[in-house]
Amino acid sequence: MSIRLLALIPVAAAISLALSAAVDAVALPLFLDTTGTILATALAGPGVGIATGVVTSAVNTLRNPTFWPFVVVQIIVALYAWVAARAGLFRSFRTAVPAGLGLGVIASLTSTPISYFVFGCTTTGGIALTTALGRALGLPPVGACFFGSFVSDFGDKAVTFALVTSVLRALPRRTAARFPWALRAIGAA
Amino acid sequence: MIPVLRLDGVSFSYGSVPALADVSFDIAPGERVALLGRNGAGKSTVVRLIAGLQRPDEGTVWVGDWDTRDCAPEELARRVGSLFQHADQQLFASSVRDDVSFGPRALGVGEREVERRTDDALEDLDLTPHAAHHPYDLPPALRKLAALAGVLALEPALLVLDEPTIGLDRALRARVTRGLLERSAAGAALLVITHDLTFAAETLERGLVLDRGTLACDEPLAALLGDATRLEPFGLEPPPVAALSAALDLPGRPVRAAEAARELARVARGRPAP
Amino acid sequence: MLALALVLTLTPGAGSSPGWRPGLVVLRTALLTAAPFWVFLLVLHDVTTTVAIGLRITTMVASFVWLVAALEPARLVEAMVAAGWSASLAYLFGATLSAVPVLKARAQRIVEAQRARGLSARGGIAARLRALRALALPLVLSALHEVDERALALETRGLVPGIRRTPLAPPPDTPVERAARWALLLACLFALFRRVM
Amino acid sequence: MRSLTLEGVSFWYPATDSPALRNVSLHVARGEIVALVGALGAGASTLLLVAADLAPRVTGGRLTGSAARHDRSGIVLPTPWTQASGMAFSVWDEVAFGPANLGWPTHEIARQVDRAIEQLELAPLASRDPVTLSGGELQRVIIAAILAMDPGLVLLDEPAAELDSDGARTLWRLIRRLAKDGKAVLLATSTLDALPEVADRVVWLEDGAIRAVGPPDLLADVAACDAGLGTSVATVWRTSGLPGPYPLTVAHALRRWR
Repeated sequence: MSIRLLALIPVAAAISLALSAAVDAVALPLFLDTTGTILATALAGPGVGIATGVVTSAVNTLRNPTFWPFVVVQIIVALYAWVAARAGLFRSFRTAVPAGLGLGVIASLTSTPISYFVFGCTTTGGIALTTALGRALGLPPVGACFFGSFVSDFGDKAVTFALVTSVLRALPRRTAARFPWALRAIGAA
Repeated sequence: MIPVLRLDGVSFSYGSVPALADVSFDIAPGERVALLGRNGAGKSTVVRLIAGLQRPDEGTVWVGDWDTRDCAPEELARRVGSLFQHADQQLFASSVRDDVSFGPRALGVGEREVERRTDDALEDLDLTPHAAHHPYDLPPALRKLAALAGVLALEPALLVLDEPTIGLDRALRARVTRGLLERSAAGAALLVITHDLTFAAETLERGLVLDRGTLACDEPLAALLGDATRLEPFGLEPPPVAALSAALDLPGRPVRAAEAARELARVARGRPAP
Repeated sequence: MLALALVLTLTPGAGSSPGWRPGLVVLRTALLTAAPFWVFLLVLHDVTTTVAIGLRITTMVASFVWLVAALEPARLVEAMVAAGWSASLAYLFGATLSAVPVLKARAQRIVEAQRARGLSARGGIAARLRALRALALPLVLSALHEVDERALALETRGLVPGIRRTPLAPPPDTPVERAARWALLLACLFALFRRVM
Repeated sequence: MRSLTLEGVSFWYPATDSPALRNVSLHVARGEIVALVGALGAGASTLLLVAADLAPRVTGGRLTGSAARHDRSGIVLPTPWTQASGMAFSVWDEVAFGPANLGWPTHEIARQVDRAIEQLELAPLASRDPVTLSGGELQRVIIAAILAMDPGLVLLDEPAAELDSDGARTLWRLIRRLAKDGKAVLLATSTLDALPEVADRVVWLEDGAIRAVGPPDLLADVAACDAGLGTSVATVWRTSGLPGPYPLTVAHALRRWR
C-alpha cells in the first residue's frame, strides 16, 4: 500500500468519528459515522474503504463496547459504496441520494440480525425507542427491530451520501488526482 | 462618541485556570490597536470573549451598546469580524469568491450588496486575480489571505484578528497592512493580536500588552516598540526599524520604515559626508 | 469476543493489571453502561429472554470496559510492534486514536468560525442541512488536503512499509501471561465449537 | 565535504505544465548554512522537497537533471501539526518515533532523543500529550523529532513561522550550533532580518530559478531591496536615498553612521 493511502485511512476514520460528534451542533438526528468509510472507498477503492471501516469500529469500540459487532455494517457499507462509485452514482445528487436511501435499507437489513440476536434490539437509546414504537404499532419483534434500525439509518445514509457527493464535487482537481479512484468517482476520468 | 468596544472589569477562567483578571479598555471607531504578550497571556481569550464564544465570569464586554452576554456569535457578526487562528481551515467553497461571499450572504444583506462587499474585500487584499481559483489550489499563505477577505466582507465596525500574518512573506504582509489601513480610514476599528512587531509597527498605533491575564501596558505603540528595556519582560524585542531609529537616535524615533527613511535622509543631509 | 481474544493473545502485555480499586470502578462503569439495555430489554421482551440477553450484554460490556480501563493506547501500539505486527498496522490504530481529538477540536473551531461569519444553525431542516454543509465540508476538505503532507511526514520520519521498528519500552511479558492468554483463546474456541456443534 | 549536490535540476508537479524548479544547480557543504529566499511560489519549498528526496518520489511529478545526497536528510515541513506521528502519546515518544523507525538499539534511541529534547529546551514538556501543545511548542517538538534521527543534512521550511521571538532566537542559535557540529543546513525562510547572523550563504530564487547566490550581504543588494528581499535596515537605507553599499544590520548601520 502506498504511504499516501496509509495516511488516508486514519484521517478518513477520524473524519467519521469527529463528524458524528460535531453533528450535535446543528441538532439533526444523524450519525454520519460511515462518512469516512464511504469517502475512502470512493477515493481509493474497496480495500482502503474496508480498512477505514474496521479502524473506525475498533476505535469506536473503545468508547462504547457494544459497537464492535457492527463492524460488519461498516464493511458492507464500504462494498456498497464501491459499487456506487463504480456506477458513477456520486456524480450528482440526483443519483447519490437514492443510492444513499438504498444503502439505508441494506445497512438496516445488516444491522437488524446483529442488533436482534446479540443485543435483543437494544443497541442505542434512539434505535431502542423507535423499536419500542414499532412494537407499539403491533409489529413482531424482528420486524420492530428492523423498523427501529431502518428509521434511523434511512435518513442518515442519504445525508451521508449527499455529503460525500458534496465533498467530491468540492475537492480541487489537484487533490483528487492524488487518489487512485477519485477522478473516476466524480466522472472526470 | 460610543466606543466600538469596551471591556469593563472583565475576568475569565477556564475551570479553575484563570485566564483574564479585571481587564478594562475601550476602543474608538477607526482606532488601530495591537494586543501583545507571550503565548498563554490571555490574548486569544480576549478574542473569544469579543466574538461571543465565551461569556465573562465578571465584568462586561460591550460591543457598541450590545452586551455580549445577550448576543449569540452569529448576531455579533453584524458588528465584529473575527479572524481566528487556523482560519484557512474554515474555507469550503469551490472558489475564493464564493467563500468570501459566505459571510455577507449569511447576514442576509441582499445579493447586490453581497457582490459589492465581496468585490471590495478581494480588491483590498489584491485577491481579485485569484477569485475564481479553488481555495485549496492556492498556496497556504494566500489561503490565509482569502480567509481574511471573508472577514473583511462582513464590513464590521470592529475587526478582531488573531495572528493574521503567520506564514505570510513581506509582500503579503504589506498587502494586509494596506487593506487594514483602508478599512480603518473608512471607520473600522482594529484589534490585532500579533507576534510580528514589524507588521504591528507598520499597521497599528496603540499597544496593549497582556501579562499573565492582566493588562500591563496601554500606550502609543511607537513609544513601546522603541524601548528595549520595557519590552524585555514580555519576551519581546524592538523590531529592526525601531532598533535602527534608537541606535542612530533619529528624531522622533520612528518605527515605520517609510518614516525612518525620511528622517534618515533629513538628518544625513545636515551632516558632512562620512 | 473471539477477535478480542485473538488480539490479546497476539499482543503480549498490552494491558497492565488494573488492581483492586480500579477493578471496582470498572465493574461500576460496566453495570451503568449495561443498565439501559436491561430496561429496554424488559420493554421489548419477556423475562426469560431479558435475563438471557441481558447477561450476555453485561458480560460483553464488562469485558470491554475492563479492556479499555486496563489499556493504554501507547502501550498497545508498542506491544503490537514488539510482537512483530507491522508498524503500518500499529500506525493505523494509533494515528486514528490521536487524529480523533485533533479533528474534533477542529470541528469545534469551524463551528465557531462559521458562526462568527453569521451562520445560524437554527431554523427548519433545510437551513440546518445547509449549516451542516458549512460545518462538515471545511472539516473534510482540510483533512483530505493534509493527507499529502501526512504522507510526506511519515516518509521523512521513517515509517515506510517493511521497516523493522524498535519497540519503545514494550510492556514486559512473562511466560505465565503468555500461557494464560493461549489458554483463554483455547477456551473461547472450545466454547464456540460447542455452540456450533 | 559536500552533503547535497544538485546539477541542473528542473521539476514539474503532477498535472502541471510549467516547472516549479528551473535548471537549479546548488551544493551544500557539511558545516554550512544555506538560506533560500524569494517571493511566494519562487520554489524554495519545492527545492527542499527535492533535497529531501521526497519530490518526485512521494509527491509524484517529473525531475530532470541530477540530485545527489551524500548524507541522510531530515526535513521539517512548514505545518507541524501534520508532521506529528500520531503514534505517540507523550512528547518523548513523539521525538523517539523517527529513531525507532530507523531500528536503532534502545540505548541509542534514548541518547539521541534526550539530546534533541535538551537542544530544543523541551524537558518541561517531555511527558505532555502532543495533542495538548500549542503551535509553537509543537513546532519545537517536530524539529527535535527530526534532529533525533541524526540527519547529516538538515532541511527546514519556515521553521520559525509558529514561534514567538524567544523561540525564534533559540532556534537560530541552535541552527548555528548544528553547523558547528558538522551538519549541512538548508533552510527556507521569510524572516530575512535573522539571516545575517545565521546564514553562511543566501540563495535568491525567482520563479523556480536561482537569481543570485552569495554571502548574506546579498540581502543589502539594490536589486534584492527592490524585490522586497532586503533586510529591514538595508531597505530603510535604500528608501532614504543614501548612497550604497547599504548596511545589512543595525550594527552595520551604526558603524556606517559614525
